[in-house]
Amino acid sequence: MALQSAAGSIRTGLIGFAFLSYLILIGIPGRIGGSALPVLALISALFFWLNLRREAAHHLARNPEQGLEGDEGKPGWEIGANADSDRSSLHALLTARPGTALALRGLLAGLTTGLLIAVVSGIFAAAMGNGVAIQPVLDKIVPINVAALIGVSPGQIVQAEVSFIRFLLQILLFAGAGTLAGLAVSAGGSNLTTAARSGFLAAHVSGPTLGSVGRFAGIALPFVLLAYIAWIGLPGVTAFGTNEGTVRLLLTLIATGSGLFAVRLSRPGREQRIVAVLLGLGVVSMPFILDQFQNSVMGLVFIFVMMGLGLNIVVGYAGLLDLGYVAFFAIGAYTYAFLSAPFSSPYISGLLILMGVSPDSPLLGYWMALPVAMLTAAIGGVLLGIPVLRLRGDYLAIVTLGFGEIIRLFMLNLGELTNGPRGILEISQPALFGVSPAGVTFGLLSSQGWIFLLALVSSALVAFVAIRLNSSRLGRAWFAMQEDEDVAEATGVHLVRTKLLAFAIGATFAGMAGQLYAARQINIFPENFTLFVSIDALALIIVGGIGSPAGIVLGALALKGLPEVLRGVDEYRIVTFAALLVIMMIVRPAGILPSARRRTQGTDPDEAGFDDSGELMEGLVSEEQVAASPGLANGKEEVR
Amino acid sequence: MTSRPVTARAAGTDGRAALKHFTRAFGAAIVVLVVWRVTTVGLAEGYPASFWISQALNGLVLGGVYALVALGYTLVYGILFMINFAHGEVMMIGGITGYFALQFALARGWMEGPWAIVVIALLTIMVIGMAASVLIGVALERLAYRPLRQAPRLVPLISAIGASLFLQYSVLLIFGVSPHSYRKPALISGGLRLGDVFIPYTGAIIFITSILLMLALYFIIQRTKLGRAMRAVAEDRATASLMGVDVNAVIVVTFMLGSALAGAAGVMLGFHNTVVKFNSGFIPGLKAFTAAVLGGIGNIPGAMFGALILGLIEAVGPSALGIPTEYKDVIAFSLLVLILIFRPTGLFGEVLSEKKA
Amino acid sequence: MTALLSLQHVTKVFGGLTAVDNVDLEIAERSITSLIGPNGAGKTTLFNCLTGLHRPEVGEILFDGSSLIGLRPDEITDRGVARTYQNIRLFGRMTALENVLVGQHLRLHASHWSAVLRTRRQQEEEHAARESARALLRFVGLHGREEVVSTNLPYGDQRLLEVARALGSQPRLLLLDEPAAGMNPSETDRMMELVHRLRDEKGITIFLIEHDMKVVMSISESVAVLDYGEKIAEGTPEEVRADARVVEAYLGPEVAVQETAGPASG
Amino acid sequence: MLILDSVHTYYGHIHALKGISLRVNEGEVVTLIGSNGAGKTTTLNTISGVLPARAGAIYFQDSPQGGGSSSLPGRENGIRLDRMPAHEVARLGVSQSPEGRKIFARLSVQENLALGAFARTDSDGVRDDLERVFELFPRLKERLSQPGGTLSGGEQQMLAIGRALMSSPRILLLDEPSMGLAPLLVQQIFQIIREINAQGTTILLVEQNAQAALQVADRGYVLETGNIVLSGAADSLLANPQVAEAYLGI
Repeated sequence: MALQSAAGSIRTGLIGFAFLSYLILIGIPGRIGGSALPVLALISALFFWLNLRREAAHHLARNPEQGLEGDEGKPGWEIGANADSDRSSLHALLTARPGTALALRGLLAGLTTGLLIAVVSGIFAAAMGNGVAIQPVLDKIVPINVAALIGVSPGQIVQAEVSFIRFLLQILLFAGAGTLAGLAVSAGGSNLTTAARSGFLAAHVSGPTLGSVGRFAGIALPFVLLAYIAWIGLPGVTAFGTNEGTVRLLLTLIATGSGLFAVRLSRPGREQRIVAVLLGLGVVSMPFILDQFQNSVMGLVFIFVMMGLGLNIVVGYAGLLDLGYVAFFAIGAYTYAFLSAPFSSPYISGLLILMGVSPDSPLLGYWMALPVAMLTAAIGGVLLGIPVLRLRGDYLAIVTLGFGEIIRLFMLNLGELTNGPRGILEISQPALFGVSPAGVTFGLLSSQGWIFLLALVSSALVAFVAIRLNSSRLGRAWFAMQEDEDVAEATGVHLVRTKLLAFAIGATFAGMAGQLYAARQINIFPENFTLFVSIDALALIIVGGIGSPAGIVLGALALKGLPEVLRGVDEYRIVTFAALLVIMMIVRPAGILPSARRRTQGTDPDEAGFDDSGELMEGLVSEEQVAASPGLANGKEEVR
Repeated sequence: MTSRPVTARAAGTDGRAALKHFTRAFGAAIVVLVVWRVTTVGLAEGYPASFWISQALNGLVLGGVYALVALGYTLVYGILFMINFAHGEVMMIGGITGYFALQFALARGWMEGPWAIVVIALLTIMVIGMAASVLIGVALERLAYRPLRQAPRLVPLISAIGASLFLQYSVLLIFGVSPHSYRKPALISGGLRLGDVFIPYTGAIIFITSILLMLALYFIIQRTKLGRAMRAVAEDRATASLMGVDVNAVIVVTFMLGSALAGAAGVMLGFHNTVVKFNSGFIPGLKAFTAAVLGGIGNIPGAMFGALILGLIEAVGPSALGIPTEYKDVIAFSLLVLILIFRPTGLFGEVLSEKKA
Repeated sequence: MTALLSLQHVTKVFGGLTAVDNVDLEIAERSITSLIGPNGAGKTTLFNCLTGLHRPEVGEILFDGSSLIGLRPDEITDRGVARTYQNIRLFGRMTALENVLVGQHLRLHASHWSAVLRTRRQQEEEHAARESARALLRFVGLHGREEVVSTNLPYGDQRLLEVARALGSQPRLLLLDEPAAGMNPSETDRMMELVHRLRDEKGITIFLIEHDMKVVMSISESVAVLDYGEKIAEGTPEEVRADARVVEAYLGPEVAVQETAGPASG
Repeated sequence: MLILDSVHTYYGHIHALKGISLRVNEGEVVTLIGSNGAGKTTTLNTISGVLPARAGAIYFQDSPQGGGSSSLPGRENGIRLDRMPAHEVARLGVSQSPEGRKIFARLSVQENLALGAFARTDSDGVRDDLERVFELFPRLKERLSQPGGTLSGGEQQMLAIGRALMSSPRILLLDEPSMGLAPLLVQQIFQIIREINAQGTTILLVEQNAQAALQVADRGYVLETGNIVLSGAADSLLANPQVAEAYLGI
């Protein structure tokens, strides 16, 4: 046992080293400068913490009886590989004191990491000191990073002397980080959701409303922490303190997101209603308070909420994987653009004249254009829907993806119709009662605040329709179709009609979102409508929790809002986002706020594509999930 | 129980005569349109035969490369029923690594040496590219996919998309935005002239290498014990493990094989396109995936033929239809949409994809 | 009694293999008919032809005088034919009540707009649907299990729920595919009693596939035997049991001798 | 030869096996009977490593002579199967013919059989075993190159058993071999189980068809909702009125 755990710690250290090497490669220490080493040590402490905690939880899940009686209850009867027979005093000590064991493991892992980092940076520094050139591209970034790691500025590289003390310092820093992590894990107990516990405490101490706030704080705290780390850690010195607006935007995002958590976690009934109303008031007041930039980000977030809600109908409710959803977004945007921008193509003006609109005195207002855009998108949805009715699963995904690309390529290449890559400029802004807010302040509202408000109202409307439909017989038919298409049909569901309705309604919502997007952007270009828009929309509903409207809002805040906060460090934005996406899927595959129905999804044998043997694996899955999901899952169960 | 997951219905479409007629009419109209376009515009241009032949050869070369990448998609899909969206990036990593290996070789003057040395160096470069791709492919499987084996299908897809972006932008951060250009050694920069048709050496080499690699893969899958284990795991993981097959090992080997082919494709594409950069895996990856679906995903010969067909049509299509070459992607995707409408499981689709798709 | 369902020369071929071969069959209104035969004899394929999942190459299927050939599965359900499945195929993540509500899909007519606006009519219809779904669950003996997610139901209850879901569409003919498969004797008895009540209280005609000879012999008024897609015998249970061809192809000497042998295969 | 010592298994949060203890001796046919969902298949899957045991131990003794420290009786010199991945368990000679047959439908009969011998390196032994399987199931020899999926239900069951035999198992775990088969075939399958046992293979048999199972078995265990409620010699179980009422349908 002791041997195994030593091997595990060394492995943790090796992974930690690989992880830090990656950070060095992409150039983070160079950005941070001399303070790189402590910061990296802190990051690695966080990493050790996660890893040790997961292993501790995993260990507990596997041997529930351990910790109580150790292995002592049974004589050592195994032979061969599983020999547990070396019951040294060390082993006895470790099983008796899991905290000490964890701290020791952290120490070992930290030592491994530190030693490797020291050796590698030593080699680099020595090489540089001797003037050995390292291969082309790499020599620009890596030496600076490594130099920063041992506290040398780029200018001093040539004189970089390799000091033993510095090596020792490196090793000690990481060893300390590891020990710290081990202690932190053991201090938190088996569940390690100290934050959630304080929320639980608050719930008991104060009244119900305050209680739910306390609970939400407990749940949201890890997120706040994560956002903080992302914000402080990644941009480094360059972004730090540069823009107050960004900080406020971050706070806005976090407040909205944690508000949603509070609603979900408060007790159903009066308490929940109060929290929901408070949240609603807070959000509706935002457009009036935030500045132009913050409003524009929040507007984008809620445009994507609409997208997410629409795509959720197709993917989440009806189970049809659509990767070309951007097509309808684009159709909505371009339809509005045609109707409201000075650009005129002979085809479009001809069409407008046919419709009885004079082509040179433009133009349909936002509200007149809205039904047109929605209808066009819906028609697009049906036109895509008909040919792909027979396709399933991944085939459907790739065909819709192709469809989305075809639409984009047409926009790019049909210059006469769409002005090609030059895009359509000067799209008019939505007006209310004949007053257009473009450029000027519209009462208390900035122009972007106005867009945000519109997005807010439209998404509320869309969410309302989506929720109502989902709880009707149509929603049941969609879900039945997703579960088993053949049986649904044999039970009386008209597949063609039901599928086409899903496509059409989803497309209509995307059309609405597209129109508002065009109004927000004022100028639109084909490159606004790449595959990545579809991927963003899909990712946000999955990250948020597929099938759950609240989850979709949360997903949009996280995936469309947070990256804007990180804009100062553009290159790191996407990498961080991408890594978070992967980690998110592993840690919480059902999304942040899954709908009640899908909470079982992670263990659904069919979904896993595993036939009935999936059932057999069920035990494995949930065990791993228990082990892998940090604070959130455990904490939530605890406070309920 | 096996029939419980969505079984595609071979015969279930019977009741949908109207829809069928509609799609048939739609397809017929497209075919007529294409034929009309080809005869009145494409052929009317009066290009010489040699033009068409060199276009077709070009298409075959491209198709060969697509095929290598498509095989990776299809192998992984066959076993895990997931789209390894990051496979294009695995290929790109092979290309980037190959570039550095090439730089190294160029700096040492090996590329101007006697032909035996050049050949060995080129082979080594390809092997290094393949090794890098294998490394990344295995890491992907271990970190981004294995923890998600039992999750609903969409989850690994999102994870794969995340991994794809992660790899792209990591390469961007490490190696910069600017493209790295492959310099061909003199030995292979020429070409063969047959009448009016010019065949570049690189093209010929790429095509032949692709075919050889594909044959090797086919042999492994069909004739070896390992291949048998792979096919068994593809059908039923739990039962395969009851036979003593180490399922995880087989899945890792599958990723290794697919990634090795992608790495080779990455290096060859580097020589073909002369440049590589952080996002140069994305579009070829998408095309290769299209090819895999075209041939019926999960089906190995299907992926090969799908890719060759796609390459051919992409090369010949724009001229034949008399439209600008910017539309070649439109042609590729339209072809895909059309074929799937009429054969929902791809050209060579079989039970496997029907069962699971 | 008139024939509710009548099959004439029904033939279904799968790539050279004749799964159902020129089958003629009449099923009388309010009768209980069993279909037996060895595995792979084409029993389930015949059911699939009846419910529109497969379209027979040759032959005619008349239900209440009109043809079912070429109709979509949901149209056939609309005419009044419902079924259950050999390997239970419930909507796994839906509750028992929701499963039955999906079964009622065809009998609900409120428009989707009215669902968004929650008009009074739509609300009333939903309410009535829920009430009748509850009644159906009570009828099959799943009272109190309404809100249980169907995969979490015990195996026997899942089979009962499949019946309840089928009843949701108010069928006149109910096709049961091995309703007692995998059940222990007491559960089997419960299922047999339910089948009788379906016929007696609801007047539904029952057509079932079953391997458990005890069930078949005690429940059915007539029995048809399929072998290699062909109908080799038809008649009362006693006649069929005595039929030499049936004994040879299916039952084996042992079963034929012991009147009600132990439970056959699960 | 095989000992389960208070084994607990979970499906997610469902406690499927609640401390199963049982023993299979060399050369025996032991049967597990019980209604659906009692945990029969779960028991087999836990033994073969497809499912992890959360608690308890499974011991497997490889050689009948009890090599190694043979002074200790019973399980002490066995190998622990729990915590071992399925493929390693299979390589020890514990071979399972799974419920629902699980033939590799697109692989030929020959390839299916070859997979049964996947972990073996003794090609002579494999050839002998192939002959033995063909003797037991002459039908399989006729269909050697046919894809497994095109076989009839009975033939698939034969293939499943044959495939399990190809690993030259020390102990054969049979899961519902009679499931979904016509009465005539059921009789044949049980005949063959007897034959295999007579040739020297220990068998642990899980059956829905309790009567037939008890007729071939030496001993039996009755499972109910994850617990063993009754065990004993097969004859005494057959005669037991409780068993008769609950499982034999008399």
